[in-house]
Formats: sequence, C-alpha cells, structure tokens
Amino acid sequence: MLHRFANPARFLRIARWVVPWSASLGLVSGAAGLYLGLAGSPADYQQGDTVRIMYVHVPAAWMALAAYATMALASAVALIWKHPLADLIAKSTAPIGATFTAIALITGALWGQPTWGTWWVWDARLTSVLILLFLYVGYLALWNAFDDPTRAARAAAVLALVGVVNLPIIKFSVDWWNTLHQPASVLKIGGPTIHPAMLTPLLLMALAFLCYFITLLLLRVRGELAARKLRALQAARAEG
Amino acid sequence: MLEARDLTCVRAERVVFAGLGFRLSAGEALLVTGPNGSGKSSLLRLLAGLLPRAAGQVLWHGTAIDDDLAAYRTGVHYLGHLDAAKPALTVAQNLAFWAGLHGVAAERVMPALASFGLDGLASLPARFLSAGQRRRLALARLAAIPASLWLLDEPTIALDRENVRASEAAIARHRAQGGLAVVSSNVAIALPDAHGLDLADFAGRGIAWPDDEAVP
Amino acid sequence: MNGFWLVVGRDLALARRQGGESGLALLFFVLGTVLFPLGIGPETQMLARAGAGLLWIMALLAVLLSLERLFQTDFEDGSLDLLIMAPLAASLTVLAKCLAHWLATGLPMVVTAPLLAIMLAMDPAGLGALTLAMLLATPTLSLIGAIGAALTVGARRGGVLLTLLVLPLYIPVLIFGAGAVEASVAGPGAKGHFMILGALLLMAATLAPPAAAAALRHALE
Amino acid sequence: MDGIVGFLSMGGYWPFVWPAYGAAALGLGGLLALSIRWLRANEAALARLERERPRRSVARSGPAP
Repeated sequence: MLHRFANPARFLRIARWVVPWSASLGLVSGAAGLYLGLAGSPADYQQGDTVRIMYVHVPAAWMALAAYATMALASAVALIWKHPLADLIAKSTAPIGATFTAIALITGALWGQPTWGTWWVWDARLTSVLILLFLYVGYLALWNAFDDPTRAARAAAVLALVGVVNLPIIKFSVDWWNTLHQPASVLKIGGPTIHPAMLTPLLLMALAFLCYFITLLLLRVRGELAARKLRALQAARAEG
Repeated sequence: MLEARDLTCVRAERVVFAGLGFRLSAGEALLVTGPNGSGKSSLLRLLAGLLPRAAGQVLWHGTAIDDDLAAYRTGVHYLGHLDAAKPALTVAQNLAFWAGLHGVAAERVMPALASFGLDGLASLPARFLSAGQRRRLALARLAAIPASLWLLDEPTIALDRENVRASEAAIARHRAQGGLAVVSSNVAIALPDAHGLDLADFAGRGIAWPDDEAVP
Repeated sequence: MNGFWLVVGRDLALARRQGGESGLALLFFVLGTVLFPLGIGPETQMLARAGAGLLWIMALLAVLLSLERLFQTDFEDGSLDLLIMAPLAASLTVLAKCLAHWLATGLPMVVTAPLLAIMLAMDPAGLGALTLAMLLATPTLSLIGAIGAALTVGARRGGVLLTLLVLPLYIPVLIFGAGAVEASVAGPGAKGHFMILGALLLMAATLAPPAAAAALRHALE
Repeated sequence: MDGIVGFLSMGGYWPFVWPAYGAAALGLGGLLALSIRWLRANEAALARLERERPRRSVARSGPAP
C-alpha cells in the first residue's frame, strides 16, 4: 500500500499552477463585488445601508458550510482509502472554515444591532452558525490532542463525518426551536425576493470568498506537506 | 501455517521496519529480537491485525488475514505488555469473562489457573495480585482458550524462575499440539529450535512519505 | 450473542464495585439541580418556567461526566486490545458498554428526575412527559457520548475535549427533551417530541456503535 | 467632498457597516498572513535540513561508518 501514497510532487505542481489563477480571480471578483456592493447597488428600502453587510455576512456563512463539507469529504476519502493527502486537506480546511464562521457571526451581530436592536439575537441561522463554530473548534482541538499525527488524523476524520451527519439534525432542531419561541425573524434575506441589483455583488463576493478558500487551502496544504517532511527528517536525524 | 511477505510497518510517520518476511509452519516458533524501538511490539500487533500494514502481506493458511479478520482472530492469542486484569474482579471472574467471550466452557478456567499456580487465589480480587501474578493470570488465558497461533510480547517479564519455566512448558505443549508461536523477548527464553528474526536487519530508514527522490 | 450480555454484566459489575462514575453522575445531577434555586431565587413561577430546561442541561452534563472513563480504563489496562480481538463484533461491544453505562447512570437519573422536578415547582402535568422523554433521551446521550469517548481514548486532556466534542451533538436531544416537558404543560401535548426523541434514539443506536468502533480501532493503532 | 462623506456615512449606519467589513478583512487577511508566514517558516527550515541531509547521506552510503 506504500506505493499508493499520493505523490506530493504531483499535488505541489497542480497547486503551483492553480494558486495564481484562483488568487487573481478572487481579487478581481472581490474588487468588483466590493465596489458594486458598497457603492453600485441601492440601499434597502427598509434597512437602509446596513443591508450592505449582507455582501460579507452571507458569503461567509455559505463558505463556512462549504468548508465543513470539504472537510467531511476529505475525511471520508482519508478514512476509506487511507489517503494521507486527504488528511492534510481536511486539516488545512478547518482553520479557514472556522474563520469564515467567526466572520459570519461577527457580521451577523453587527447587522442585527441596527435591525433588531440587540447585538445577539437567537435567530435560527445565527444559532446554527454558532454551533458550527463549536464543531470547528472541537475538530481543531481533537487534532492537537494527540502526539502521533496519524492517530490525530484518524480521530479527526471520524469526528468530521459524525459532525456532517449531525449538522442537518442540529439545523432542523434549532430552526424548530427558534420558530417555537420567536415569530419567524422579520428578515427574509438571501431568498429569491432579493433585489436583482443586490444579487450581482452578492454572487461576486461569494466567488471571491470561494477563490480565497481555494488559494489559502492549497497554500496551507503545501505548508502541511513541508511540516510533515520536516518532522520526518528531524526524526530521521534523531535516529540517523 | 503463517507467512509474512515484504512487511512494512509505519508508526507516527516513521518507517519502523520494511521488507520483513518469514514463514512459520505448525509446531514451529519464531523468536523476535531487536533493540528497543525496532518494532517488536509493532510486528506482533501487526500480525494480530491490530495495526494496519503500510505494505506487504500476512497469510494464514495461504489466505490473507484481512479477507476475514474475525475468523483469523478466533484462532489467535495476543499477549501484550499489559495484563488486562480488572482489579475489582476476582482472578477467576477475570479469566471466566475472557473464556466466556470466546465461548469456552467454564470448566476450563480452574485447570488453566492451576497450570500457572493461581488456583489458590481464584477468589481473590485482582487488585491484590503482584505484577508477576497478574502476568500469570494473562498467561492463564492462553491455557484456557484454545488457539493455534500465539503472539506473545515479552511473556516472561516480571516472572520468577519457576513461572518462566511454567510458561516455557506451556509454549512447548502448545507447539507439540501443532500450534505456532511468535515470541518477542530480549530476555533469555527457552524455545527449542526456534527460528530467529532480528528486527535490526529490517530497520526502516527515513520517512514514510516517498517524495520524488528515493527514500534515503 | 451471549458475549454481548457478558460485556454488559462485566461493566455493570465493575460500575457497581467501583461505584465511581455512576454514583458521581447521579450526585452531580442532583446537586446541580439543587443549586439552581439557590442561584435564581425561590419564586416558584421563575423556577417552574426554567426548571425543565435546567433539569435537561444537568442531565446532559451528568451523563457526559461519567462517559470519559467508558473506554479509557480498558485502554489503559490492555482489555481494549482483547475486546477488539474477541469474536464479538466491536460495534456490539460498544453497544453493550453503552447499555451497561445507561443502566448504571442513565436509568437512575430517569428515576430521580421527577423528584427534582417537583422541587423545581414543575407543573405536575409535565412529570409524565419528563420521565418518558428522559427514558428516551438518556440512552441516546450514552450512545452519542460513546463516540466522543472512543475518539478521545489516549488523548491529552481527554475529559475537557470529550465535552467540547459531544455537547454540540447533544443539542437536538436537549431541544426536544426540554420541549416535550413544556409542550405537555403549556402546549398541545408532547406526542411529536416523543416521536423525534425516539427517532434520535434509533439513529444513535444504529450509527453510534459502528462510528465508536471505528474510532476505537484507530485508537489501538 | 459631499459624495465621499455621504458614502462613508452609509446612511448613518457607518458604525455597523464598516466594522463588519473590517472584521471580514481582518479575519481573512490575518489568516492569510499567518498561513504564509507559517508556510515560509516550514519551507525554510526544510531547505536548511535538506542542505545538510545530502552531505550526511553521502557519508552514510559510503563505507559503513
């Protein structure tokens, strides 16, 4: 099975080719999204300019979920085919996903203040994103709980899969819990009712966030590969 | 008949041993020696199917053990460094549990304890046992539960002269009945005409992550 | 299958002999609930309003507290190797240990919950729902917690880590458990909640053992 | 001038809109910077070790030390 170890050189070549493209596409779409979002699109008739926070809040929440899905997929590949590169991809995804989640929460609170009058509202979506943050923190903590990286990778992979199965159930329970205690939140954002002029900047920003995710993921995997080889060389030196 | 071909073991991203092979047929024993950290325990855990192989094959009666790991394991005893004795249970209850789990009649428990001089302590909670006595309780498991392959990791540690002889006798009896034994030990242990395997010869070097240039 | 009951019997014997975790968990559950009025004040409407939720949160934490040692002791004394190598499938071994853990820890809590509820001035109409909901939920808590316990075997600071990993997964059980009591007292009745708690239990009973067994196999590598 | 000030005030909601974008920039930029610094550190250390390793393996592949 040793030969099946993914050849990191091939991955590094692909990464070196993709990163410039994804980075520049991200910058272009980000700049366009920011310009349209902040200046080019109308304010909301109800909320005024606070709606512009949506161009950061919504893509961050989307990417938080997309990152967790990537982590779960990579974990499944790592567990089923014992593919060490997949472990590294899962490990590299987590901090990015956690950052997206944190940004979604902060911008959500900042958006909530003028709209609902308080910094934190137990809105179903915000609560689910908060729980998602705990899942990320738990995943990262599990990675650091073992000395042997292979052991940590296996445990984290199982947790990611358990998490991805539980996510919809948690989302369902929180939505149900939220509707019971509070009338459906006033805001209906992100649905088809969104004003077309707002949709373009939103999608541009989503594309920018996606490119950012791909670029940073490839960079972090490169870092993990170097760290792994560094550890091995140091171990070899200790024994050499 | 147990055969290992081109076994490679990786632990914590380091190649512990590589290219290891041996063949063992009924009644034979293999004495595994090697410096600390050369992977003696890893080899035994690998043969028990507890540790995944990085490469190579382990064949039992010609078929790979992974085809039906559960079936393979019903015929295998693994004795690790730890004795798996629950302090709160008595000596007899400890052995009866493992015997019951393997579907062995309860009558075999006392004779197995007797073969290691523990029948007098049968109703004593295990927390009062000395290290040597706990080791003998673990060895009694081999006598109580029939298995054709014994994987023994430093079986005679903490045993006095008399009990070392008792375990050597047990291994000899096991081999006489056609059983196989893979024993790792740095302490002298009488294994008549056993094959030797020094793990130093198969020591793996360098990293478990072959990048472009060859693994050093 | 008798291997299954052997494992249940052994774990129950160990729990009874050592009396450690199961007794402590129950004590924690009771003590935590008693502290609540001391902190919030004795007014009954406040207690009644928040009592159900508090009971459930203390139940979650009590179960979690007693799960850390579920596999750790077997790992440390070498039994885990033998259990995984035994003819009994690893998932069934996990199921057996969860059943033993529930009998030793969960069941006593189901029995004491109504008494504590009365102390928290809960409307008697809710006691039936509380007991049934706890009966359905505590096994689920043991099963989901077992995954966390298996994941943190041999990990540094396993206890804290276990809490961090498992509590988010307990949220659906908390929502529908506490919701069941509230629905039976104030709402249209808790039939729907019991159905969902039952579904969560069935899901945990089928998915948790294999997941925990996989985690255990990796723990032994 | 008025355009810029009007734009910056965000209809009076500037204390919420700009911190939101600030948080996003800080989060994404910060993680990017940390990751790049971490990547550079690893690859530099690796290069240092690699430079030493060939000399050592040449010695090792020669007559047994």
